[in-house]
This record gives sequence, structure tokens and C-alpha cells, in this order.
Amino acid sequence: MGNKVLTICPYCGSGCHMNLLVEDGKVVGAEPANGRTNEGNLCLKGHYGWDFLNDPQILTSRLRKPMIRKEGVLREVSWEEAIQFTAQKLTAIKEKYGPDAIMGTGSARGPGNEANYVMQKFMRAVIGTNNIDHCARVCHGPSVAGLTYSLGDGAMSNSIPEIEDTDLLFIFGYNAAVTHPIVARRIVKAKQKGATIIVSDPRKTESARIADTWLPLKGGTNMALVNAFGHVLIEEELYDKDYVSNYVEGFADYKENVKKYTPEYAESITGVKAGDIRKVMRQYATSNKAMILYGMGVCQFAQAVDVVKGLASLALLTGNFGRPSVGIGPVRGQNNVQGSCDMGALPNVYPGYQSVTDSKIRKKFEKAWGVALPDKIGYRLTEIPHLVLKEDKVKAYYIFGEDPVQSDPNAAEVRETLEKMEFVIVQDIFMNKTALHADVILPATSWGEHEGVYSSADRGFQRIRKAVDPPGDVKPDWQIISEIATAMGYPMSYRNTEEIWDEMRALCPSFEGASYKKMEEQGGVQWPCPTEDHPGTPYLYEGNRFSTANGKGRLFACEWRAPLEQPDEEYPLTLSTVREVGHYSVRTMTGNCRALSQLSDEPGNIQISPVDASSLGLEDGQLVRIISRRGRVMARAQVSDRVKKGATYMTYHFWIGACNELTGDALDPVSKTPEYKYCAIRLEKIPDQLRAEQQVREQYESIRKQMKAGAGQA
Amino acid sequence: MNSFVLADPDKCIGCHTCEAACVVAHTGNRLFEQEESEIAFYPRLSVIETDTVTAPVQCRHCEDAPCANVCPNGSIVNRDRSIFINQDTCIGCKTCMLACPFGAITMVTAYRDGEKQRQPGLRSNAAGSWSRKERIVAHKCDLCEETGNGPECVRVCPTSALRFVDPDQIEESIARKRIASAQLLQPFGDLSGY
Amino acid sequence: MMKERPNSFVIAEVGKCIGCKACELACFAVHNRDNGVAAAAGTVTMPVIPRLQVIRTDSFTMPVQCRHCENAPCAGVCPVQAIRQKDGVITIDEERCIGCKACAMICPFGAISLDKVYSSGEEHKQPTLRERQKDGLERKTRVIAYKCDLCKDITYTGNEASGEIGPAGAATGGNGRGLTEGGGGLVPACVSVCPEQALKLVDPGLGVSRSRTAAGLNSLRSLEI
Amino acid sequence: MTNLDPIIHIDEQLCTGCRRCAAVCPVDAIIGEAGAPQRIDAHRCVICGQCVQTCSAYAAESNSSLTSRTEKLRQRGQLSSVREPLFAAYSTGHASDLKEALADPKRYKVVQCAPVIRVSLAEEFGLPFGTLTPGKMAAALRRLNFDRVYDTNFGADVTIMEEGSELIGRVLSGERLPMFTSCCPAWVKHAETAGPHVLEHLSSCKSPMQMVGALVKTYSAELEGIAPADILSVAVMPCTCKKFEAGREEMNVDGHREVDLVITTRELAQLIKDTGIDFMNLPDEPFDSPLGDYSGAATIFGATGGVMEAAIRTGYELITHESIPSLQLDFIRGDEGIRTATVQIGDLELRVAMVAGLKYVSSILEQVAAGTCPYHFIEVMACPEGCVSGGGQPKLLLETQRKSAYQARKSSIYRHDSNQKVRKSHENPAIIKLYKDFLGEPLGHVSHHLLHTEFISRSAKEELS
Repeated sequence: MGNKVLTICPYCGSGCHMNLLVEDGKVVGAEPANGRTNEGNLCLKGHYGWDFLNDPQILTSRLRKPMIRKEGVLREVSWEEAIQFTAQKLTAIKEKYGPDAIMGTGSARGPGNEANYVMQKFMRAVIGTNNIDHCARVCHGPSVAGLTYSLGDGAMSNSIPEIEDTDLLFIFGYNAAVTHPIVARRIVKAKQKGATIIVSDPRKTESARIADTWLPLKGGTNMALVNAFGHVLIEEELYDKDYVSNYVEGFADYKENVKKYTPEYAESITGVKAGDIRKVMRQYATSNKAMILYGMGVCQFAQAVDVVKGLASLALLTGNFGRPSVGIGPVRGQNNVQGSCDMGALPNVYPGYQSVTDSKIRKKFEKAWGVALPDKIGYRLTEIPHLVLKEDKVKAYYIFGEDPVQSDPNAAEVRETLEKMEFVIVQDIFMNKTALHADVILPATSWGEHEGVYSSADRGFQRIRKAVDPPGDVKPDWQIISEIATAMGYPMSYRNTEEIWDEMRALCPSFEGASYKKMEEQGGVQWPCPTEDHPGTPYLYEGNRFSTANGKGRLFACEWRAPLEQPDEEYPLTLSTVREVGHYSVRTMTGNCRALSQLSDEPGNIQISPVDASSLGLEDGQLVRIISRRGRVMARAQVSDRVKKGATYMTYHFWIGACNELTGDALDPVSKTPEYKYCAIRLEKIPDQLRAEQQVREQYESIRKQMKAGAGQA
Repeated sequence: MNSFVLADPDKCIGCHTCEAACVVAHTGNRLFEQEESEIAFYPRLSVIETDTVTAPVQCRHCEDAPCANVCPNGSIVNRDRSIFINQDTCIGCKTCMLACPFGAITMVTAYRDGEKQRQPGLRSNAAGSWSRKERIVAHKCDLCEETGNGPECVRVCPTSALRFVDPDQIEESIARKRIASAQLLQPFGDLSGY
Repeated sequence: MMKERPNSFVIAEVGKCIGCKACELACFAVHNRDNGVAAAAGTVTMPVIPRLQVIRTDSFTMPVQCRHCENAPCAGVCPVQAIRQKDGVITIDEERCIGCKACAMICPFGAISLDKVYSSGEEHKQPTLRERQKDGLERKTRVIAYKCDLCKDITYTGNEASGEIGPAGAATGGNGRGLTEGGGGLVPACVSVCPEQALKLVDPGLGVSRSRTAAGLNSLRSLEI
Repeated sequence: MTNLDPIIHIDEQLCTGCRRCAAVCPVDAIIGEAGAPQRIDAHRCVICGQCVQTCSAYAAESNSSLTSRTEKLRQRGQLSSVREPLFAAYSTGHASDLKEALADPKRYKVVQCAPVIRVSLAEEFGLPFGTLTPGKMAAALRRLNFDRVYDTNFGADVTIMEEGSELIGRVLSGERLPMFTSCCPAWVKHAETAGPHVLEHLSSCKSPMQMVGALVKTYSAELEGIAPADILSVAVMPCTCKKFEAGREEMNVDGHREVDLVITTRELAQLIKDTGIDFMNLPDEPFDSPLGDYSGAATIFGATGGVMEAAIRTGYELITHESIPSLQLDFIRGDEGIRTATVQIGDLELRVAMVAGLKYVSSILEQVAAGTCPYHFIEVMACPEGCVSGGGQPKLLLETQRKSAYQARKSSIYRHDSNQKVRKSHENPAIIKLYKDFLGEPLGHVSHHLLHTEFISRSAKEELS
């Protein structure tokens, strides 16, 4: 008979509790459980997204054996050989070029916090570099940088359940209906409970549709709008003067910087009506409880950190901190991107956001780990192509649970980078595009096959549990990394994830009280949780004490900068990359779920306005060619009333309609996050649709073959 | 009167969970055991986005069903408080699909016991060579009658945007409103002066 | 990944049809190029055999034609498998048809009719079957089932080109298609000639009655029970 | 031929009442309820035959309740060998009469063909639109037993000489301007019916067909030494109204009908088929002289603006005594309902207008009545693109091909013009000879007697009295 295993959904930062239904050692279904954030609800990914565990090989295939590239071909080897080979190669490269020639990633997805802790420890203690980063760099990197500057903590100041009880919800560049349906549920509930909803987004998202005011700004003009908001708060004296004088610093500079951004001036840049700018700020400032939620529409621009700081400034000016249902929420996209940040899979901080340049902290870690640690901030993920291709500084890449060829901008450049490297390690559960360039493939256990902890977007540590045994000859991520470390002369001998977790807790003051036991009892623990008897913290900055050095919130404004690549005659449309509700990340998981792939499959869509569609003679559902300065792909035209003329949108999950063949590599100067939300493209109508459909089928078939062969299952 | 499922566009977030749930409810766990190419994935409701509305659209089980009235061979009937398409006798003429004012009917390949049904007579060259053509039949919401659990779409919707409307509820609601309006009229008393 | 698309078909909007029979004539014209039927009526040497029939009742008039049923009953009863689905069209193979009338009887729309076969504009006689006529036994003309084929195999556009011909010149046939340019792409002749745009080619593959669905949706907002 | 027959008919058995004919009728002469059989108001009807061209209500072979096909053909004056479908709207045929007359060995049978027959006849045999077959047509007519194959084009050249001179006279004197062309009989009938006040503005010239008819029974009769009474004068026309024109009381010369029989393009094709002539494989043969010799200017009479262009080619040179700079007057060509142009001829700024389609003429009639009409010379053709689109032309099975058919016929006409050695009427040697030997000078005494006419007011009131 079957049993139920309580765990956390692996598909977004909402952190939904769910039961996996197991029969005869196989997952056969899922049902919602009563979690703090989801209250017995799941979206379609939660309901039907477990299917990949049974390896249906729809898009790609499960990795089942370690492999080493021999004479150009990946060949199955024993674990012993794979570990020894990897250790020797890394040792050799470290000796020849120095530890900074090696780059490693964390994984914001299935592995969990413990594996990320072990990974960053491996890079720092065993390799001897801070070159560890992960996909937060390409999503909420600017939030971590910006909010740490403004408030001290780079996470949601509030909690998901608080959303429904706010009086005013200000949603900026965040499409919850697609990225976090279970958060969208709270937004719908807030609306039902009478909250005012304001949405700033170039596209009419679901939130915009139900909003009281929708501000359809032009893509790439966020900073001008946010500055104008600040301008209105000050000009109309809507800001909380007492709050600002007691808890906030930098007002004089801020006032000076936003002076120029009158609503009328902002209207000329953003296209948002000056009257609306004034109206929404009056509403925002006069609401008792006002909450800001934002997403990739803020972060995936070359001017992103500035905007994050600007948004935080609005909440600071109006005193919206230190209470429930206020504050600012960067809702983290991937299920454990909060966790991999928490665990220090970042080049500048140890676990618990402790700076690598702070010698006191470094000493603590050196003592705990028994080695000297580097004091220099490591490379960021998005700098790697440049460092490899232009500066020739990085030689080896340990890619753990990521697929940069699919997920990072300018895929052609990423492929070139990987080809040039001396040694590429891919540790994953599925064969993927990046693994085609690997020298070693280390197959790992999946969500559902191992224990651990995920961090939800609102800082909630929650336990994931093993439901079934993994197929083939695979190992948990932390175990693989430990074995390589041991082989390189740094013994790691954890017996289970709880041992790792407890080692981590002891080193991180704000996580110290979040034991497995407490998670078990409470269902989860929201950090900060400094002591064993502390229940965790639903919202940050109680008493308006910020986590900055002097405890004050810091205001910030600066000049708006236009996106780097502007449309022109040759490439007249702009492209922004977005997500699709039924798919997740690079689609290795959801693309291998029968129901999800049936709902939406290759080659993916490009959303386009009816005006642009008719001027190109495109019909809804037709295949179309999309071309940028960097590449060309084919996708299906999706004509939508909700898209403005001149703008297009593609979801980044698809392998044939791979939008990152098109996107540019312009980066935010601080966070180094790429400008996914803005590049110039053109569309070409394909006259012979039947042939194009045939090409799509053939391409899909060849991807499947390639992935199957790569996974050693040809 | 017939029952039906109705969506509240103010709550719908367009997540398509109902579509997947519809298929799973009608195919059972066989869906998760099949080869991808064999899967009959035909949701009986479809999430539509317009400029102002997002909501799944499904059969309203009309009392004077236009689909049934144009069916040339009586394959659509009112049965147990719902409009039912007899897929065994449907000839696939597509007229009901055109007649439905909601766009709630689609044409899909007919399956029996997980196998595509093939026609005894009609051959088609769609697959590149002449072969027995699949049966293609009209398809729409059946209120999950066979499962006995009520509509699955209503059960899974994470924002409770879908509702199962029982005609008795409409009657009750109308009765309630009548009583309420009667009560409102009471204070007027004598209207002869107007 | 990709489902089989239902067949396209032509259907009339009853309120628009004025009963002019231009559709019947166009249908006949484009299907009988081999019988010498060119652009001018004067080139016709045979009765008009249309594949759709304009019906007139007291209250309305409209053409009736094949719906290209997915599970075509006509094909099911054909004893010689002359009715097949070819490239998304239910087609009658005129060579195979033996004129048994079963398809015409089972079609619920009355979209199939039996008529004589012509070749090069003259009645096509059977090799051996004879029938008694007033001048005695004569070879019987072939009779087969006709119905709409969505103009799929038509490859002659009629008298498009102009030019002079030599003293013993022969016609230079055009090489376009029977499907003519309509509002958005190629459509059958009946659709393109209808002066009232009463006929439509319904393509259930792309966005089935999407606008309708959307229209139905908009009424949802005001529905509160 | 008499004018008792209204020529255009609608067969009540066949008419479905779709009223597409009413939509193309330029004079609102078709009366009836939608869905019920229509009838024609013969008084208003200008016999242009556009309804015949557009009608798609055909007699279904399967309908046993109809009068038999044989009987219908007989009623319609059509040959019993005609195999094409019968439509509700039709024009009375004269092919049967002609077939009978051609068999009469005693008569001297002369035929003339309008300019556009040669660019459309081939369509009746399945050839592409606009295929040019003057040689085959002449050959076919000879095999039909005609003794002389003449050409209406010759009459067109004469018309230019007469009408051009008339125009110059009127422009110089400033009398009765604007002057309208009078070669289109449907326009003439319309003017007589709807605008008697413009009749004095019409050129007094007979149409080219009637001019050739008059010359056949006089000039040609003299040359051939045949008594006019023994001559059968036949015209092949793209036009159903020419049957009416030929039957007009005044169209006689010394008691002899100028044109005894008119058949349409379609009827000629039917006659050729009836006789078993293999049209496609006929050799090219010339027309007979002298009434078969023509200039390029004459050929373009078949397209709207053609008469104007031909008149300007000649008028320019008659007035300025200089050679016209270009023979291709593109500013005259086109297919809009009303086109206007100003032509500089020496010191004269000639303002002209071209009307294609009778429904466009009413605004001009109003201007004339108000005395505000700014033009000197106005060409009016009742049919949408001139004679190429005439009611007796090959009938198209597909409405969608109409535009390209007209276009092809027109470009074929213009091509035929540009291939002619002589492209101006006054340079046609046969014309020069005609005036030298027979007519004397344009508008002279003989011309007046043979080539000019008067018009009759047919306004409703007078009709009643």
C-alpha cells in the first residue's frame, strides 16, 4: 500500500507544503498540505510536477552513472574513477594557475541548503577561492545588493501570508500569477479584502488586470518612475517626517537627487501619466499598511540595484517597516534561491550574509574549517565569459545544478566560454545543454530522493524529505562534493544533512536557532532565529532597527540610465524574457512531466501586440523567426491584447525557442545582473508554415536523441 | 435545470491548473504511465485571456443547447442534469463546435481504454501513407460525472475562482432575492397616492 | 506535441445568402477545366454539376455542402473505399466510385449527389454496361457521387493570361490553383465568389472560435449568483 | 429587325430574386422583391446587357419543372445547338435568323465587326483573356458564307473625321458645348429618356456601326455593282443595345436598313460552333478592302477613353497642322467612372471628360442643365470599361475574374493599336480615298445625308401622350 511523504514543492519560492503519494517505491501523485504559505493549495506544478522523478524522457533523460569524456565522447565510469579524476584535474589546475582559476556554482534548485553549504565550503576551504556564485546573479542579485545597502538584509522584509492583510499593495515588475501562483492567491485575497492594488508593469499582467491603477510604463524606465515617486512624496510632503528623522539617513542627498524628477518629466520618459504618479503616491503614503512587492521587472535590467534601493527608499520615506503587512518583498523565483544566498553561495559572503572581507568573520570560519581562507571577493557568474574569453583567467568550472547555456544571456558566448575552458564539471540530475560541454558528469539525487532544507522566499527554512530511492548509481550532492574534497586531501565525512545543518547553524548567528527539530515542530522557521527558544521572525526590522551598520535605513536615488541596446530600423522591436506558469527554469524538470509538457511545449511562444502582428502579417499560433544581433530562433507567435506595440515577450524555458540565443550581455554595474528584460530584435514571417512545423519536430527529436545519448542511454 | 461550472474572472490568475486537472480527472493515473506520444491530453475547458478578462471557458450545459439542436444524428442529449455528447455515435461533423456560442466544444481524437480509436472504413493519408483514420469526436465538459467527486477543476483551483453551480442554488437565490425585495417594499405601505 | 487538426470545411451564414447561385456556378467552373470549361460561359458543353446546392425554402436560402466529417459516415459505407481523407479533405475517388448511392443515402446533410460523368465535355460511356434507350441498347453513361472537395486538387485558374496566338496555336493553360486568394489566404472558389461573403472556410485548427470564446468570457464579469 | 422586342429579358422560371442584376443596372430599370422573380422596366432600360453579364441563376438540368431547354432556346432566338447553361437574364438572339439568311444564295452578305470582338471572341473557345484573333475571325466569317468581311473600325475612322470636324466647329463657334459622343447607343437612349435637354449637345454623328452600314449600302454597293436591296448588312457587336440601334426607324438610307441584323460576340461564337468550324486551327486572313482597312485610332474605340484619344490624335493635327508629340495618351486611359483632362492643342486648352458607366453620367447631365459644365468634349460609354465590358461579350462564370478579363481585353486593344502602321484616322489611306472619291469633305452634303442623324426625346411624359 502507498504512503504519504510530507515535503516542500520544488518549483518556486512560495515554499508550498505538499504530500508525495508513494506506491511500491514510486511516486504516483501529489496532494496539497497545509503549509504556512499555501494553506492547502497548490498550483499546477505542485499538483503534476513530480512526474519527472519517473524519468519519462520527454525532453531530456535522467543521469544515472558518472561519466568522463574520453576521446571526445562521454563514457560511463565508476564513482571512484570519476571522483579521482575530478580531484586530480582540479588539483592540477589549482597548482598550475592558482585557486582563482577555478569557478564554482551553487544551486538554487533541488539540492537544498546543506549541499550549497558544502559546495561553498569546498570552494573556499578546499580550492581556496571565493569564486562561488549561482543563478541569483541572473535574478535577484540586485535585491541582495540593493536591500543590503538600504536595509541591511537582502530578503523579503515581510512574509507571504501578510500580503492579504495589507491596505495597499504596490506591485512593481512582478507577475505573481505566473511566477508564484500561490503568492498571487494572496494578492487576489488582498483585493477581495478591500486592499488598493497598484501595478507598475509594461504588460497587462493578471495583477495589472485586477489592479485599481495600472501604470503601463515603457520598458527600461524604472528608475525615472521610482525617482518621480520619491519626488511626489517629498514635494507634497507626504513622507513621514518623524520616521525619517528617527530611523532613516541620507534624506538631503535623496531630496536633491529626485528634485529633477517631476511627474511631468517622468511622464516624458516612462509614458506614465503624471496625474497617475501623483495619485498612486498619495494613496501609498496615506495607507496605514502599504506593501511593495517586486520581481524580475526590476532586477533584470542593467540599472537594477539603483531601482531596488529606490523602491526601498519609498517604504523608508513612508515608515512602512517594522510592522506586519508592510515593507518590501523581492519575491524570489527559484525554490531555493533564497537558500543558496543564505548558505553563502555568493562571492562576497559566507553563510548567513557574513562578509568575506571582514577579518573577524573570516577568522571564525578559518577556525571552524581548519584552513586559511581567501580575503578577496570572488568572481561573479556573469563575468565568467569575459574572464575566460577576453582575460583568460578562469580555467575550470564546477557547475552544480545549473544550465547556463540555457539560462544565461547570449548563449553562443556561453558555449564558446565552456569550450575554451580546460575542465568543466557538470553535477546535475538531468542531461542538459551545458552538460554537452562537460568533461565530467556527476549524477546526483533529485528532490524527492534526498533530505534537506529549502528557504522559502520569505526567509522560511522548511524541511524536504526523501520519498523514493533514486534510480541508477547516483549520490546526494553533498556527498559527491565531500568525496571530491576528501580526495583532494580535505576530509569531509558528514553522515547526514542534519550534521551539515548543525555545523552551518553554529557559524551563522541569525540562523542558529533554526534546528531540524524546530522545523519539524513548527512546519518551518523564518530567519532571523538566533536562539534555540526563538520561534523565528515573520517580518524584519522590529522597532525600526535596520540591519545596517548604524541601524538606520539608507535612502538612495540617482540618475535614470536608458537600457543599452535600443531598437532601430534593423531591429525595430524590443524583447523581454519572462516566465510561463506551467514551466520552471530551464525545463529539465517540468519539461519531463507529462501533464505540464502537454499543456505547453516546444518551441515556446513570443507574445506580440495585435498591431505588430498584423503589420507583419502574422497570425496567432504561426511559427515565426526571431533575430537579434546575437542569434536567431524560431517560436510560435502569440498575439495578445495585453502587449504594447513595439514590445515582445518570450519565456526562457524553451530549448528550440531559446530566447537567450537572442539576449544581450549588458550587466548591472553593481550586481552584474544581465539585462534580460530589454534587447532589440526583429521578426520574420515564415511563409512555409508546414515546413517550419516539420523543422520544429525534427529539432525536438534531435534534442531528445542528443540528451539521451549524453545521458548514456542511447 | 442543468448544473454547470462557472469562473470568477476577478479571482482567476490564469494558471491553467484546471486544464491539467481536467485531463488527469478523465484519464486517471494512466496519464503518468504512458509514453508521451500516446497521451490523450484534451482539457475540456480552456483558459482564455483577453484584454480585460482571464478565465477558463467551459460548457454552460445550456437548457436549449444549440449544439444539440444542430447535431445531425442526435448524438447530443440532455442526461442527468447535463448536456452529454455521445462520442460513440458522433460523426465529427463539427457543426456543434460552430454552433456553441461559448466556444466550449473542441474536436479531439477518440480513445477507448487508452487506445486511439481507428475507423473501420475511412482511410487518411495524414500520416504520410494511407492508413485507417482516427475517430475524431466533439468534446466538452461533462462535470466529471463518472468520477462521482464533482468537477475536479473546482477542487484544484488555487484561488477558488471556479464554482460548481447547482440549479437549485439559482432557484434558492432567486427566492431569497424575492423575499428581500418584498421586505424592501413593506415600508411603502399605501401606494394609491402615487 | 502536435495534435491532428480537424478538417476544414465551408459553411454558409444563412442571413447573408441571397440565393444567386454564383457559388454553384463557380464550383462547377473550377472543377471542369478538363471538360473544356474555361472562363466564358460559352465554353460549357455539359450540364452544370455543382458540388454544393443552394437550397430555397419559404424563409431562407443558403447553399448546403459537405462538412468533411471527421468520422465520415459516407466513407464508412463505401464498399470500394472510394471515399478517403486526403490531406485533410474527405474526397471521393471518382475513378473508384461505382455509383452505389450508399454514401448519398447515409450523409445526414444531403451533401452528396449522384450525376453523370463527363470527359472532355462529353458524356463518359461505360465499356460494357448497356441500357435500353429509344434507339435500342446503348452504352450507359457512368454515374458517380459528387461532393465538395474544398477545391484541393484544382490546378487551373482559367483565362488569366492574355496574349496573341499563332495561326494554329493551342491554348496556353494557366498554372495557378483553384483555390483563390480570399481575405486571408487561399479559399475554395465558392467562398471567393460569394458577392455577400456569406460563405466561410472554417479552419478549426487555428484558434477555434476564439473570438466567440472571448466574447462569451466578457459576460462572465457581470455574472453573480 | 424591329424595335417591338425589348431585347433584354428576365426568365421568371429561373430568376431567384437575388437582385445582383439590379445592383449593376445603371438606370434602376429592374423591378421586383428580393427573393421573387424580377422584371424589366423597358422604358428606362438602356439595353446595355450588364444584367445579362452578371446573372448567375442558371437553369439546373435536374429541375424537371422548367420549360424544356429546346423550347427556351427557341424563345430566346438562340441556335438549337447551344450547349452552355441558360441564365435568367438574357438578350434576344438573332443567330438563328442569321443562320437562315446566310443560307440564301441570292443575297450579297456583308459583315462588319466591332473593334473589341477580335480581343474577346477567342475566350469563347477557351483561350486566355484578351487573346487577339482578327485573322481567325475574318477567316471564320468567310467560312460562314459572308461575301464581304468589313470592319466597324473603318466606320470608327470615319466617325473621327466627322465628329472631330464637328467638335472643332463647335469649339470655335462656342455653340452647343459641351459636345457629347454619340457612338454608344445605350447612352443615346438614356439621353433621350432621362436627359432630353442634352440632346442638342450630342454629336449628330451616327455610330461607327451605322456609318459602315450606310456605306455598305451606298459606297460599297456602287463599287461592287450590287443593288442595295440585295445586300444583307450584318454587324457583330459586343453590345446588346446595338440590336436596338440597328432597329431605330431613322437608321436607313434611302429606305434600306443600314444594318439588317446584329449578333453579339457570344452569338458569333455559337454560330461558328454550330457550323462546325475549327476556330482554333483557322489560318489568319485579312479583312476585305476598302471597308476593312483601319487605323490604330479606330481599334481603341473599344475601351473607355478610346474615342477621345482617337479624336485628339486627329483633332490635334487638324487644328495645329503639326504632328502630335506622343500617340500614347496615358492621361486619357484608365477605368475610373469619370476621368477629366485638359489637352493643349495649339492655343486651345481643350477640356475633356470621359464617363465609363452610365450611372456616373447624371452629375454631368445636371451640370449641363445648370449651364455649369466646364468641358468641351465628353465621351460617354454606358458599360463599366467601355465596349470591352459590353453586354454581348463573353459571359464570365467567375465574378472574381471580371477585372482581369477587362484588363486583358483592354491591353490587347492598346497593343493592337501600337502595332498598326497607321495610327491616326485621317492618315488611313482608305479614309482619304473615301472622302476623295465619295464623301467630298467631312460634314459635307453626302456625309450629312448618310452619316448624321437626329435624336428623339423619349421622356416619360411624351411616351404617355
